[in-house]
Amino acid sequence: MSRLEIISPEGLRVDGRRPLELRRVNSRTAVLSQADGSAYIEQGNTKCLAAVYGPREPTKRAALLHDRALINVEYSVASFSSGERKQKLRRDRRLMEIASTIKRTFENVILTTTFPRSEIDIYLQVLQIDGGALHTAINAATLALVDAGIPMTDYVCACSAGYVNNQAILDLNYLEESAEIPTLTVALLPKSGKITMLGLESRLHLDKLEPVIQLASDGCKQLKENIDATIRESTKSLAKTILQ
Amino acid sequence: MISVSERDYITKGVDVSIRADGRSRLDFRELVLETGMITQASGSCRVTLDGGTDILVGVKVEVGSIEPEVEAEEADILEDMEQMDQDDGITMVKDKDRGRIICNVECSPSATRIFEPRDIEDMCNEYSQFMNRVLNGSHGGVDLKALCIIPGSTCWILNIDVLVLDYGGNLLDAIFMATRGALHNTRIPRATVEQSDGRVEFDIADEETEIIRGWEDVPLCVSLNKIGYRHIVDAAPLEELCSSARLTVAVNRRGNLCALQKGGHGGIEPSLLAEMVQTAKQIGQTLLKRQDAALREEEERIAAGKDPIGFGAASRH
Amino acid sequence: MDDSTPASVQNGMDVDTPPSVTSTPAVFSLDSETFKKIHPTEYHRRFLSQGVRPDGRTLSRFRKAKITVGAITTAHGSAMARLGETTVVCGIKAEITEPKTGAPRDGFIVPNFDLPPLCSPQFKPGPPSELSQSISEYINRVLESSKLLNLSDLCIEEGRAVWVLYADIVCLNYEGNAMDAAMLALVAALKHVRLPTATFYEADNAVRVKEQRTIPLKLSRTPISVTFGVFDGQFILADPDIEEEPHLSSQLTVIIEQNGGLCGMLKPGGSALGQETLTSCLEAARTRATHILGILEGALAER
Amino acid sequence: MADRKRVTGPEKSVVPLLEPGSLSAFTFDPEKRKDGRNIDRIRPVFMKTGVVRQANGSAYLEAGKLKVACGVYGPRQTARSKISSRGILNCDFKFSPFSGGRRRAYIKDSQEKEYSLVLRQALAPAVRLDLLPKSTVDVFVQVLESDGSAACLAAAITCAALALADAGIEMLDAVAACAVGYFDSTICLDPTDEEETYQSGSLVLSYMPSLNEVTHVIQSGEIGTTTTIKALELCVDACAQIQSVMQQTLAATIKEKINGA
Amino acid sequence: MTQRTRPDKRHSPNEMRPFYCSSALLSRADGSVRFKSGDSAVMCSVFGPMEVKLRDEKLDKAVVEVIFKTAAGMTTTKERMYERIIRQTLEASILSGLHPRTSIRVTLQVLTDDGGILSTALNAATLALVDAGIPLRSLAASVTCMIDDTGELLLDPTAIELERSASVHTFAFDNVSEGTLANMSTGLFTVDEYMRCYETCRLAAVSVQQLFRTSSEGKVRREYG
Repeated sequence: MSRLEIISPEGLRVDGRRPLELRRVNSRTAVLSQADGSAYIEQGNTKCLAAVYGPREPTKRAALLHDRALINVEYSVASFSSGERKQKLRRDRRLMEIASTIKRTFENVILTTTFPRSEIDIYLQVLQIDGGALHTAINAATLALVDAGIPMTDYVCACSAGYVNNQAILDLNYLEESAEIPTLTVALLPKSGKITMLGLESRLHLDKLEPVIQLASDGCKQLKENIDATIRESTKSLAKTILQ
Repeated sequence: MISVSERDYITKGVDVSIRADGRSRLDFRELVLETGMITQASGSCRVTLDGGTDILVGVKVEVGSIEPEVEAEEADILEDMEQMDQDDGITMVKDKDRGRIICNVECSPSATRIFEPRDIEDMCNEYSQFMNRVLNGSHGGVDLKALCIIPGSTCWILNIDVLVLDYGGNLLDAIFMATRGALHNTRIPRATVEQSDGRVEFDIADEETEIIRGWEDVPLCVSLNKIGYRHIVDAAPLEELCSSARLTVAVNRRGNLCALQKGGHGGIEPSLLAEMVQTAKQIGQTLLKRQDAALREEEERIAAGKDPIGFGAASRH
Repeated sequence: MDDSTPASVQNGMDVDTPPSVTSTPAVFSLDSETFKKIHPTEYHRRFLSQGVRPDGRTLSRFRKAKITVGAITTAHGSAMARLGETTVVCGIKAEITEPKTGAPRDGFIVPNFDLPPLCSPQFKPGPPSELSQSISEYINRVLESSKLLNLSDLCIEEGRAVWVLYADIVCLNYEGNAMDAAMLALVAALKHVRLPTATFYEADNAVRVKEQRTIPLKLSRTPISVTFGVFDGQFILADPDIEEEPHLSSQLTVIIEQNGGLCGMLKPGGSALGQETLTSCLEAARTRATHILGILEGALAER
Repeated sequence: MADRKRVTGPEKSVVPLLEPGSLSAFTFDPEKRKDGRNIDRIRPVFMKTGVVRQANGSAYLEAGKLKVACGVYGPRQTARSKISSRGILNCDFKFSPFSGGRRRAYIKDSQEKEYSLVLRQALAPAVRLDLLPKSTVDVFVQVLESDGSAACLAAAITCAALALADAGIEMLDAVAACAVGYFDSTICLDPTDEEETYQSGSLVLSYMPSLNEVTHVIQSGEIGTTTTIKALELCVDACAQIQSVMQQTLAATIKEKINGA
Repeated sequence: MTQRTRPDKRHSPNEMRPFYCSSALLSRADGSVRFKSGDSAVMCSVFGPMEVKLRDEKLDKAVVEVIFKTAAGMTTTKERMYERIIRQTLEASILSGLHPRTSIRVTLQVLTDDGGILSTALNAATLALVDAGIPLRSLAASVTCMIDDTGELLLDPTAIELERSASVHTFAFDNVSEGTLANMSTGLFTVDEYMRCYETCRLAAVSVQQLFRTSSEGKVRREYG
């Protein structure tokens, strides 16, 4: 796909969005019966399921930390999630890298010192990928953590942005990602505006970095509204069941 | 782990046909079935049982070599299929004019924290093997011959990936239900074979698609759990813990058994075994009817262009 | 049992107490089973100093060897070898493969020795132990360097198709001296191999074979492995068994053929041996090899 | 990927095709089985205990060409991480590389993994694991020659039960297992490899004859319920026969031990 | 016997390749040595006596672990066999009873292989143990020789020479009893040929022992001045 088609002369992207527009977000919490907290999120066609267990006794005693809770993140991708079927490897390095990125993102946000000698497990299952799997997974994890009642300093909201044709674009889909557009993923603490994670795996001119980060952060703030709404909704319905 | 009193409570309940969730011994739970929510897959289906079991099946079709494990260009050299087959007790692909089905059951970590990792591996392997055996046999339903593109070399391979998202008991029945649903939903691109100067070539038209022939004949599974001296269908997690033996029976539309497998750590008397087989067959027939009706509804929904409810089911409340 | 245990050994053993306790007046004695458990090395040392081994053999006595060929019909050649209670089965399967470009006429022979967890509690499931890997590798080297088989005999069509012989040696009952048993089973199985007539068809690039298996392999020689254990650096034990193995200070394996020619020597470390010992072991190995060859011939003639 | 822990041969090798016409014509005729058996007959079985001296219990079983060896180790201490109030029964099923038509790799394939599992499921109901807290019993089965995969699985179960008995592990009853093949409407006991290629389905039943309880059953193929039930009955009878051989073997072993002492 | 030049310009079939060693190369290891014999070179490091894994612990002596790595880094059955031979040879030399419940780890990394790698590795391991100050009963010096297709004995053959070998013999001798610690011979040979190789290698081992001596004397001088 040539770069010209990424944004049409009318200023529309391949999927009909405007450059600064997020994809449709659809999320809900408490989708799984066994987990302490769980969430499902769809950002466009990227779908992710998150489950949180804990705080609980660590499965591996050796990993136990005396002053805080241990965060354990597992990230897996369904074999039918993308165009090509991939045979799942037992220890896929790429998946492990993503898991450790997510782990480090949340370690600073979760009040881990509240639960010394315990473990919090975050399991992420990506069901379908259409670009932005990482930030979708982070958003799903935030929802599931809130659902599990794990104390956090703030939400973690993540979003991606890229730069093409002298224009920053928000929330890239698969076609855009694979067109070699520099893509930057940002995880933001919306209240303080602090960035907890920033990932860029291709070349981007330094001058353009600032506007792209700015755009991604704006996306995160929009997503925060969305996530917040979902949580308020589910809390309301939870409150209702308790009051009954 | 289950306490003695809990076990006693459930066992006594089963004895008088009253179960913890209000069902009687041979009642199946409410189930929600949806198809086609994974657009990247050739076919998909999700089945949720009332108590939590949540299965997502994605089917991906790909063009591959008829002979397993051997690369296409080497395939026709020096190979003896008969030799390969006699190792397997199951009647595998005997001839070179059939496609293949590869099943793989995987547990999403979210569903399985209650089991030991090794048990999960064993369980997934057992279920994968069971599915492979049932679906690749002559009795599996799917018309494997229709999956052949060029006899002797190329065929469609159906990769059936089962993802267990949540565990609420009775996984195997739900897996088969979802698999049958996903196969109903699967569309294969039409492949046209051309002969040009001695070489056989084929062309795949992505726009024109075909359904999987014979999906209706795919069997469903009914697992019966023996608790005390009685047996129940569609066990919940606690009931599975109380069960001394499990019998899984695969039944197809014609009322024939397609597979029989026992699990669990207890024994069953032969007379009870025969009775359980009969019960399972009847329940299987009812389930098949229920599913066919649900699949028809899904077909109508898709035809009407409505979005699947998906995990966004919260909006229903 | 061909060797009966001497009465003196069966009656158990009165044992002097360790030095620190001897000063006490009470006479302390242990029955032989307990003594064996507490001081296993000393237990063996006392036997050996009397010129007899715990199982009743003299130091230079080998265990009884037994060979059966052709028990496994699914293999192209098979043999079971027993040394005392050590039981090893070798099955050889022939398959077709493409030869290496450097040697278009040469087939392959792939020996592997497996010590499954079935045969002894000292082997765990999972990847093969260092012992079985070392034995596999050494057998492979001996096969290669002694040119036991002319690999070009395995050619079906030059540059296109050759036989590959998979020789899998499985130990069923491990009672010590795996190397000798493995070599014996392998050689017997190789002698028993019958390959079918194979023809290469250019048209479909395939090899077809007749159902009858008639062609034997031509072995240039019959190497026999003979292993000695060294105890305390002084006692040389022929054919050490499982009880003795852990207490040996060294082992020496001689691979020898009928005319006294050598195909290999292996002493994988351990205590130092003098030249005279080497010479006497070579001599003993030669006698043993002649004896084993007789048994092998007998077993093959029975078929 | 090549297995670096073993001597490796060429990357790929195949079993040759047979010359057309050289294969003696074989069609399955239930009235005329190649080995002269009736359809309701199992192959004559030979069993022996105490074949592996280092094992706590062991057995060897031969039926026709089928040869299976089994060693039982334990009860021995369970690894600390897996300790439980019930004993653990580990089963490990392995085909020897030369046991079948094609050479098998050493690393367990999915069929061997499945059979290992079936073995455990078939034996566990008989073994008094409640009497063995914090202990593990390991059962290792090695197939030397296979002739009919269903029959092979059944033989493995029987052989393992015999080895468990030889090891003195307390059991409710000796498990005997037996296989049948379905040939359309005909049910044929203990099918061989050659016969198996013509069958439309198979069933393996593990049964405790004295207790009259089925410990495991596995069936494949599309079979009507009545046929299945008929096959079950047939198997139950055959298992009783097999068990009597097991009992004779065990009795002989004990006699030998008493006489030897 | 014809006097002809060997491929690497040595004049006599009884001539060893020049060998030398440099020690204390690695800062983290307790002992390390690079041993070079012609174009075969092995780097050896020794750690220990150090903490041992509970599973491997021996109550009455130190556990010796040997890791043998080829230049390509792969561990096949060949390396496992070498590990076993080297380990059992070193076990006979090390006074392991002095350090019960510990482990001594010897890691051998082949840098270049031009024949006789097992000998090179054994010599490197012995020197590295000396460098690490592990108490030894004796020093194991190893030499390889071969008999070529014409029946001529060649000491310390190179990879090119090995291609026309009828048999190859590797010996390790200790300097106290002068007995054989390890031996691996393959190929076809007679008892006489074997004894000839034995004798030749035993004599050659003396020069290796000489190097051990110079090297340890150098170490003593360096450390105790």
